[in-house]
This record gives sequence, structure tokens and C-alpha cells, in this order.
Amino acid sequence: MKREVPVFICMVMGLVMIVQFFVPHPVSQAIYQTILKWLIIVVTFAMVLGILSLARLHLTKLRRGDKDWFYSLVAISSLFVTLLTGFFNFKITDSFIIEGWKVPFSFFTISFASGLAAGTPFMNLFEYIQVPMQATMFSLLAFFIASASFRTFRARTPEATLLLVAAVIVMVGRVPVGHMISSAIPALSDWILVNPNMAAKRGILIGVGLGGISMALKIILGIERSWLGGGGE
Amino acid sequence: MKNKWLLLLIGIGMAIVVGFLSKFTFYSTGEGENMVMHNWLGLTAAAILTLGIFTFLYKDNPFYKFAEHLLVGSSAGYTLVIYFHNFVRPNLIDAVVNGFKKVGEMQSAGTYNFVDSILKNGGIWAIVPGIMGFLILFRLSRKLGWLSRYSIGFYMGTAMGIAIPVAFQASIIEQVRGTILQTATTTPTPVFNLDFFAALIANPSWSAFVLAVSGPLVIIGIFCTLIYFFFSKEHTGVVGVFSKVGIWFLMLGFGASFGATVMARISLLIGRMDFLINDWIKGVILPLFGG
Amino acid sequence: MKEILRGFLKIDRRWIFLFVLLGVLIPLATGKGLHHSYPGNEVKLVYNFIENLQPGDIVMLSMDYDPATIPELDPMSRALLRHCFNKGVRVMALTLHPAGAGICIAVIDELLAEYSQPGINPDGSERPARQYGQDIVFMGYKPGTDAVMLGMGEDVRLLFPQDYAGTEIPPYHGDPKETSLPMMCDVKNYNDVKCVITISGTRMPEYWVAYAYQRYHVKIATGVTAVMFADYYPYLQTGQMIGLIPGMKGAADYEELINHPDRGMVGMLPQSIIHLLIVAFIILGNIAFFIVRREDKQEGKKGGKKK
Amino acid sequence: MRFRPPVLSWSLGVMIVFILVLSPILTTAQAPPPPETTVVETTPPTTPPEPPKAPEPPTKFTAVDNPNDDGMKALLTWELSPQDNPMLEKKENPVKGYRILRKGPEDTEWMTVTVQPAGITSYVDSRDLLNSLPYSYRIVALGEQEAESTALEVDSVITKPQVFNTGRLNTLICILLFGAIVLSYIYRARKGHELFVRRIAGLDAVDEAIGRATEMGRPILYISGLHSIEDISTVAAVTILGRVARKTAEYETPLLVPNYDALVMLVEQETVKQAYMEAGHPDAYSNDMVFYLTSSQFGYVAAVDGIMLREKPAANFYMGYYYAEALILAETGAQTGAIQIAGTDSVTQLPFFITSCDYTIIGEELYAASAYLSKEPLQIGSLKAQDVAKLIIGVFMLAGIIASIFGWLGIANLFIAK
Repeated sequence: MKREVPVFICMVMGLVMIVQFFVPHPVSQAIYQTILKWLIIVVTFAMVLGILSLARLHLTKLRRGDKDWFYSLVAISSLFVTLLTGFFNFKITDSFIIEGWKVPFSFFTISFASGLAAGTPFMNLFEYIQVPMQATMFSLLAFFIASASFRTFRARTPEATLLLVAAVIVMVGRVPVGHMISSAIPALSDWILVNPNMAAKRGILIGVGLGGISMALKIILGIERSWLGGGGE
Repeated sequence: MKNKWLLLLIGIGMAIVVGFLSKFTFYSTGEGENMVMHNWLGLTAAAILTLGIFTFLYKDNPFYKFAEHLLVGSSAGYTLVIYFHNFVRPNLIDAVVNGFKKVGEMQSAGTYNFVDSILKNGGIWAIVPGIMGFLILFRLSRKLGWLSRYSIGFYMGTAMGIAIPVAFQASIIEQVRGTILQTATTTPTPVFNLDFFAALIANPSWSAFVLAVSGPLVIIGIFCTLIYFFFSKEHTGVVGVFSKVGIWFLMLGFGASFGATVMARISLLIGRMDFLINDWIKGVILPLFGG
Repeated sequence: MKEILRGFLKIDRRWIFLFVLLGVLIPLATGKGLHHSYPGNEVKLVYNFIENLQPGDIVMLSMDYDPATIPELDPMSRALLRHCFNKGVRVMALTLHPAGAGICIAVIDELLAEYSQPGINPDGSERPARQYGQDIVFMGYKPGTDAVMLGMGEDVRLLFPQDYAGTEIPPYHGDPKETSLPMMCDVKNYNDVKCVITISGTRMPEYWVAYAYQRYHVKIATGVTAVMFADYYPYLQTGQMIGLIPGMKGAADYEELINHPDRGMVGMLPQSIIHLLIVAFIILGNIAFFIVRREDKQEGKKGGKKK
Repeated sequence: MRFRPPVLSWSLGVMIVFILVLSPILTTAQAPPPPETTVVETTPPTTPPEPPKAPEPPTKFTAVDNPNDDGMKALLTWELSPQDNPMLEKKENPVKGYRILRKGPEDTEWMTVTVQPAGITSYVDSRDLLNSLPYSYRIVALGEQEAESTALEVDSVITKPQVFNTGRLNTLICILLFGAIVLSYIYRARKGHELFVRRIAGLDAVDEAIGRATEMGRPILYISGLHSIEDISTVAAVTILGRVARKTAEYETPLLVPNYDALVMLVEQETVKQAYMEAGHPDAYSNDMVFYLTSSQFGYVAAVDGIMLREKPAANFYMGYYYAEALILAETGAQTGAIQIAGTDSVTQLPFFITSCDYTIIGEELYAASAYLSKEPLQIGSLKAQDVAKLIIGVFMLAGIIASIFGWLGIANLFIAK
């Protein structure tokens, strides 16, 4: 009841979806579309648990009052504000004017509607808080790619040498300086990018495909049950 | 010392929250047609937080911690809200409500029959994922936590069932074809193309040579890489040699894609610097101080 | 000596970070760029194609990218638009990326402002002022990638009854005087455009080739990010794309070809600096590494205390 | 190789038999059978007496139900008008295109479905067709100024949905065959045959890393990628986490598992709890070990970086699927001096793990890992099956390449994904 039923559900659904793939009939297409929607709904409910786990993590820190309690407070309050502005639509009214002096305050009405329209506080929070910070995290790669290549591109072994030679050629070949030195460098870098690179990718992909499929088969057939928790048993 | 930091950061936080709720945050440039509204507070907050993330490169510090926790909290909430509004609301709440409405109408119209009202009624079916979702919430209880496995099983099975055929097509069938034929072309040509060799013999040149050998080389690379991923045999003897060549191809490929990525990554940094210099300093700070 | 080398091998990465930061910041702050970017052939192909068009010809520009790839792809759009405006080639712009509309509007507005007055081209020829509706029309965003591409092979009006601002698209061969979008009187489908230029940070170019090229044989030129560039090389070899603009370097190349240096060229200086910086660090690192290792080996032979 | 001959030859045999059966079916799947409908040549009443510029009509116009779909689509094919020469420029070509018209059972007059450019010989009509209704189709070649040729007509085409997509037969065969191989090897493994698996470098380091963390009394950080549980690489990551958790339970080393995906968190909580129970330390487990951060790529990275800098884990594991954040994680980890073991099937990120991690488990090795660690016959068996499949694929690729050199693409055409 606790293990067999889930495994059985898993098997049935798996087989259904495999069969569905080969059936172009409208009914099967409809099933496919519906199921996809269902999956997302299940995920969303799981996400609620995730949020709770995040909140609990920081609330305990707050209660314990450990040295980073303030940042936990930040996390909790930003989470709360986002949810609030997201589920309740704060509609900003124009700020009123007294004798030509623009009062810098404004009323806002609250309604339970999607706060997703552009210019709402929710979207502002997204646009001016999340987007820039995520973009900045992303741009840290410029620094790390530099430090990584210095730290690790050492010709210790023939393999490592190949790695770093290929990297250096391509790096130089991608900037004008490469052309200044010799037009052969860009040509070579393109060639490496297109040929050996593609061969390697293809080899990996075939292997990955097989490994993944056999894993998936084992799950559907109830041989691999690690997703239930615990090992193979 | 610590408290000063806290006060400063709390100040910034309050400013941001208040700022987003008031029109005060906007100032305009230009007139009529091409008047542009700038959210100076928004841009300033963005800039400050951008700097906050950058300070992480030097070492962990309150500034970064603040930005980090702000980002984690808000982004977590954001995803939930988006998922709710885009998926749960239309596909669960609205669907179920409409489903029951439909049944009600049929009853009031006297045309009620089980098949049409339940089986053919998509809205009613939308209850199923609702139930699945609620089963997951049982994880909160110690005793009934195992109920959540039902929905996870449902999810796993479906996902795996969808994955298997797709994986076969994408990473086996297409790859095999791609190894035999140059599939990007409108009329596929063999990867091992004798015409190229003919051209090479006709008028020997470096480029012709490269063109001719590239195809066979790729094929060798693919086979050797596959042999590297062979688990039934220790990498010794012939297998060892081939898998060695396979590793060389892997390394060449990895090195190349590493090198090719550098430019894109630096472009990102340029983008951020561009934001700080042009959008913020030149766009907000200088105008604010009449610059 | 060896200690210095060891120190260099274990250098605090924050020094590298500092170098990278300065390498980007200084050129940007001073706004200085390289003078030459030595255009690659794949870019020249695109340039020559546009260069050989007649004034009044129409090209379709599909800007299929989102904010994340603006630094790399925006310069391409600008350079291409400038080239078209200089030549008097008319542009039908659109986007198939949900987040693309805002970006396109920004770029087009900026370029139109820049070309709002008659002026002299870099090559010395006179050009009139360029204006919306006359020399460029932005159709906006339309979901449904392949459907849109196929549909435009029959009639763009099927998919874009209005432009992004809601202005009615005039009928094919309609009277140019009766509409604010006279340019669209000459566009029915791919037969009326010389080529489609897609600028994308996603897999969009593949779709363009699969649908627009293979069915309607319209020429396709592509601008992609430096990461994806390699994937599209085969298309170039097989002639399914008339040209390819790879990453920021490609944008800089194009800016040089139309000799109007802009952000791409400005970006090239930091790019070159940091690429060379990294390469230099790698080479120095290896030299130091080998010296240290050799001395260690010798010590090993002598005293044998090192393992 | 220590394959028992029967299995290998058996599976190869089956494959070849399948192919023999398959090739004719597939070829028919490519080109649908010619219709029973009759091709009648008529002069449409609507068109005036032919203007001189009108080109000759196309030939052999057929219209049938489009195969392998959910119905509501008709497949129209024709052969070019004799004057239509695709080699010519658009200007010179006397044929400008082909107009296709349709008449439904209720319609009184012909409606234009589409105008296809010159040189095209087929079109799939999906414009609001209804199933199991008779439609009539007409095609005319267009010359200068839309001058129409005489029309070709096909009567009573009826579209209907199919129940099996013959274009995907090859996929089905692959699944059946591979499933058979996997099961047969698992069966052999159950029967207790010794099956050899080569060592995987990165995995031998797992225990070493855990041991080191224990000595230093620092925690272990385990990250299972940015994909949800539906991605198989995530499942592999969860399996490996099971082994790691058992070790940490034995050594009583603190374990940190921050999550990007909530569903994965739920599964991993179960896995880790189970592992601690099996190791005999159920009390040492708490749900705070496996926690959720955020489902935003770089928000997650920011938080994990923070954890690395503050908790100073002695060993970082990156298993599963990754995107651009891979290098940020690995470099920050290296900064804190942790032993780093990565395993991913994300081809684009492998270069960065290879360079900045101590050990990297490449692609399929990630899936082999769970088998390698567990040594369970079931797992090992399936690993063997993958090798057999690789052999078969290799054989087919080789055959296809040789055939293609001599210009025969039959084998390559068996591998078309539809």
C-alpha cells in the first residue's frame, strides 16, 4: 500500500504515455495535452511545500536569533512582499495635486487579481530587484572563466595539454588579435569548433541517451525505486 | 559597527518597498511624443544591488548577504505566483468551476445524463490533478506522509513515459543518421564524402584536403568516444587505444567550447557595466544632480 | 626565484578578478574601441549581399532575442539597420520572441531618431531622412513560430493585420498615399523581400531555414551568439544561409564594414584585452609550472625528501 | 568481450529481422499509396477562354487523407507544369505558382485554399477541414498576371485520423528491442552470472571525499542539478545521494542538500531519511538537511555560493543537469578549497566541470554510477544491456556509412525521426 501502489501508478502512467506517443488519434493528443497541464499543477503544489521549507529554515534562524538573523528577516520579508503583491493587485492611482504641488504620495486599491500587468508593484519588484541581480550573478562568469582557465589549464598530461591548446587557439581565434597574428588561427579555431567538438558531442549524446532510457525503463518497470526513497529494495 | 550596517540596509530595504508603491519614483525626460518615464528609485535600487552582488568577488560581506537573501526570497515567491496565475488558476480553479457550472446548467435544462456531465466534461476531470496536489501536501503530516508518494509516482511515470520515445528519437535515431549523413543540408550528403576526395585529387589544395578528411575524422571521433563509454571492458589493449583517442576528441571538444564561451560571458559583464555607466550614472545620478 | 614562481602559481584569484574588471571598465568608461576588427568571411557575405541590393529593395529583419542576450545581439541589429538606412533599403522588422518587442521598439526608435535628418553616408553619398512607415515597419510579436514563418510565405497580412502600434496594414499594391505605412503596399510575401535576417539567441534560425528557406526559397542570413555559432556553420557550408554574424565580434565586423563603429567595436577592446589576458595567464602559468616541477624533480633526485 | 553468444546473436538476429520487415513498410510510409480517386480534367466554368499567357496545367494531381495524423488534414501532390522550371529565376519562370481550390459538401462554389510558389509539388491542407466529409480539390497553374491554366480536379477526398503513426515505427522497434535486451540481461544477472564493469575514476573518489570531510569535521554539500525529477539525470543524482547519505550517516558527517526543485526535495528527503535508517542513525536525520531554496537559476546560485562561503563544506558534489551556473558553483567551491566531484550529462557544461572540479563523471558514466556503486545485479545487468545496444548501434552506423559511400542511403533512411 505504501510502496506497491505508487510503483503501480508509475508503471501504468509510463506505459500509457509511451503508447500515446505512437497514436496520432485526436483522443490520444487530447490526453497528452491534458496530462501536461496536470503535471504542472502537481509541481505547483510541491512548490508550496518548498516555500514552506524555505520559510521554516529562516524562521528557525530568526527564533534561534543566530548571528545572521537579520538576513533571514530580509529573506522572509521579501518572500512575503512578493507573494502579497503577486496575489493582490495593488492598483496605483495618480498622485493628487494641490496648487500645482505634486504630492509625492498616492493611494492604491487592493483587489484579488493577477498582479502581473506591467507597472504593478509585483512586476516592478521583478524588473528592478530580480532581473538586475540575476543578470549580475550571470555576469560573474566573466571573472570565473578567467580564474578557472588560469588555475586549471596546466599541461600536466597529454589530455590536459589538448584541452588547453584547443581552448587557447579558439580564444585567440575569436578576437581581432587572432586575425592580426594570422588568418590561419580563426580558420583553425572554427574547424576545431565544428568538427572534433561535434564528434565528441555526438558520442556523448548517444551514450547519454542509452543510459537515460535504460534508467527510465527500470523506473517504469519498478526495478529502480530510488525515487520512492531508499535504495533498490 | 554591525548595527550601523543593519540600519543602512534596513533603510535601503524600506526605501525600495515604499518606492515601488508610489508615483514619486518616476521622473520624465523629453516632451510629448518622446517623453520617457524613468523609475529613478527602481534603477538606483537595481544599481545598488548589482554592486552588492559584485562585492561577493572580493569576499563574503553583509552587502552581498543582503542582496542574496533578497533575491532568494523574492524569486521563490515570484515563481509560485507565476505558476499559480498561469497554470493553477486556469487549469484547476477555473476549469473545475466551469465544469460544475456546466453540470448545473444541464440539470436546470433537464438534459442531465451521467456520461455527458462527468465523462465528457473536461472541467470535472480537472479535479484529478487537484487531488494529486493535495496528496503531496500530506507530506506535512508524519503519519500520512506516504500518501504523497502516490502523486510522485504519477508524476514519475508520466515523465518517464514521455521521456523514453523522445530520447530515442533525439539522441539515438537522429544521432545515428547524423553520423551517416550531413543532415543539415536540404539534400543529405554522406559525411564520408567521396566527391570531396575526387575534388582533392583533381586539384590538390590545403582547403580541399581539410574538407575531405574532416568527415572521416568526425566519424572516427564519434566511434572512439562511444568506445570510451564502454563499461564491459577495462580500458586496455585495443579498446584502451580507441578509448584513449576518444578522450582526445572529448578534450579537444571541451577545450574548444570553453574557448568559444569566453566571448559570450564577457559580453554579459560588458552589459552590466553598460547598465551601471549609461543607464544609472548617466541616466539617473547626473540628471538628479542637474548634471 | 622558485618562491616567486610558486607564489605566482598560487596567486590570489582576486588579482585576476581585478584585472578583468579594469579590462572591461576602463575601455567602456573612456568609450574607446578598436579601429579594426578584421571582418570574417561569414560576416562579409551578409554585408556584400545587402551592399548589392538596390535602394527601395525590402529585407525582413526578425529580432528574435530577449534581454539576456542584448549585449551581444543588439549591436548586430543596429549595424544592419544602419546599413539598410544608408543604402535606402527598406526594412520590415518583426520578432518571434515573446520578450522581444520592447527591445525592437527601443532599437528602431533610436535609429529613427539618429536618421531623422537628411545626412551624408560614410561613403560620401547623400541620403534623405528615414521615417517610420516609409523605410521601416515594425510588425510586433506573433506567437506560433513555424505557423508564422509558413503563413508569411502566403501573405503577411494573414498574421499581421496591423503593425505593433495597431495601424492597419494597407492592401498589396494599394495606394501609398492612403496609408501611413506606404512601404507595406509593396510586400505580400517572401517573394517581395530580398532576404530574411534573423538575429537570435535561441534555435530560431533552424526554424527559419526549415520553413522559410526550404519551402519558399527565401534567402536567410543569421546573427547568433558566440556560444551557438558553431552549430550553424554547417548551414553556411551547405548554402542554406547566405551569411552568419557570430557574437559580438561579428557585430564589430559589421560595424567596421559600414565604417560606423558602435557598441560592438567598443566591446571588442575589452574582449581582446581579456582574451589576451587569459591566454597570457595560461602561458605564464604553464611556464612557471614547468620550471617549478623540474626543480622539484631535481630536488627529489638529490635529497629525495619530496614525494 | 564476455558476452554469452546467444544473447548477442539473438538480439542482432531480431534486429535484422525487424529491419527486413521494416524497410518496405517505412518506404510505403514515406510515399502514401496512390488514391482510388479519379483524376478528371475539366474546364472550370468560372475561367474565361484561356488567355495566351496562361501556362500549361500541372500533371498527376492527387489528393488523399494525410497519413499519420489526427485527421483533418488532406495531402495534395502534383507534378510541375511542363513549363515550370525551378532552375530559372522567379522573373523568367513562366509559371508563377499554383492555386489550390477546395469545395466542401455544403459549399456551392470553390474557395482558394492557398497559392503555392512555383517549383513546389505538394501541400498539406489543414485549413478547417472536418473528418469523414467528402471534399473536392482543384489545382491551376498561374502565369503572368494570375492567368490561370485549365484546372485539374479530384473528387470526394475524406480525411480520417489514424491510430498508429507508421513514421514512428523505427522508434517503437528500438524501444522493444532495447527493452528486451535490458530485461534479458537483468534476468541473466539475477541468475547470478558474474558481470564485469570497468572502474569509473570519479566514483572511487566519493568515499575519499566523505572521509576527508569527516576528518576535517566539515559538512558535505550535495547538489542534484537544475532539472526536476522528470529528468533522468536527476534520478541518477538522487540514487547517488542515497549512497552518499548512507556513508555520511555512518561517519556522522553533516550533510547539506539545497534544492532548486521542490519535487526533487520531497524525493530526496525520503531517500536520505531511508539511508540514515539503514545506517542505523534514524535520529541523526532531520528535514533541515534537505531543503528548498528557490527555482530561479541565479537566485539559487547566489544562495548556494553563500552556503559554500559560510558553512565551508569540505566536499561538494554536483550531480544531475546544469546550465551556465555550473562554473560559478565550481569556482566558488574551489575557492573554499573543497574536494569537488561533478557528474553531468549536460554537454555544454562539461568543459567547465572538467576544468574546475577534481573529478568529473562524464555523460553516461553518471547513469553507470548508481550501478557501479550499488553492485546490485539488476543495475549491473542493465549496464551490460547498454553496452550491447552500443554495439548494435555501432554496427548500424558502420553499415550505413559504408553504404552511403556507395550512394545507397537505405540504412540511413531507416533512422528518420518523425
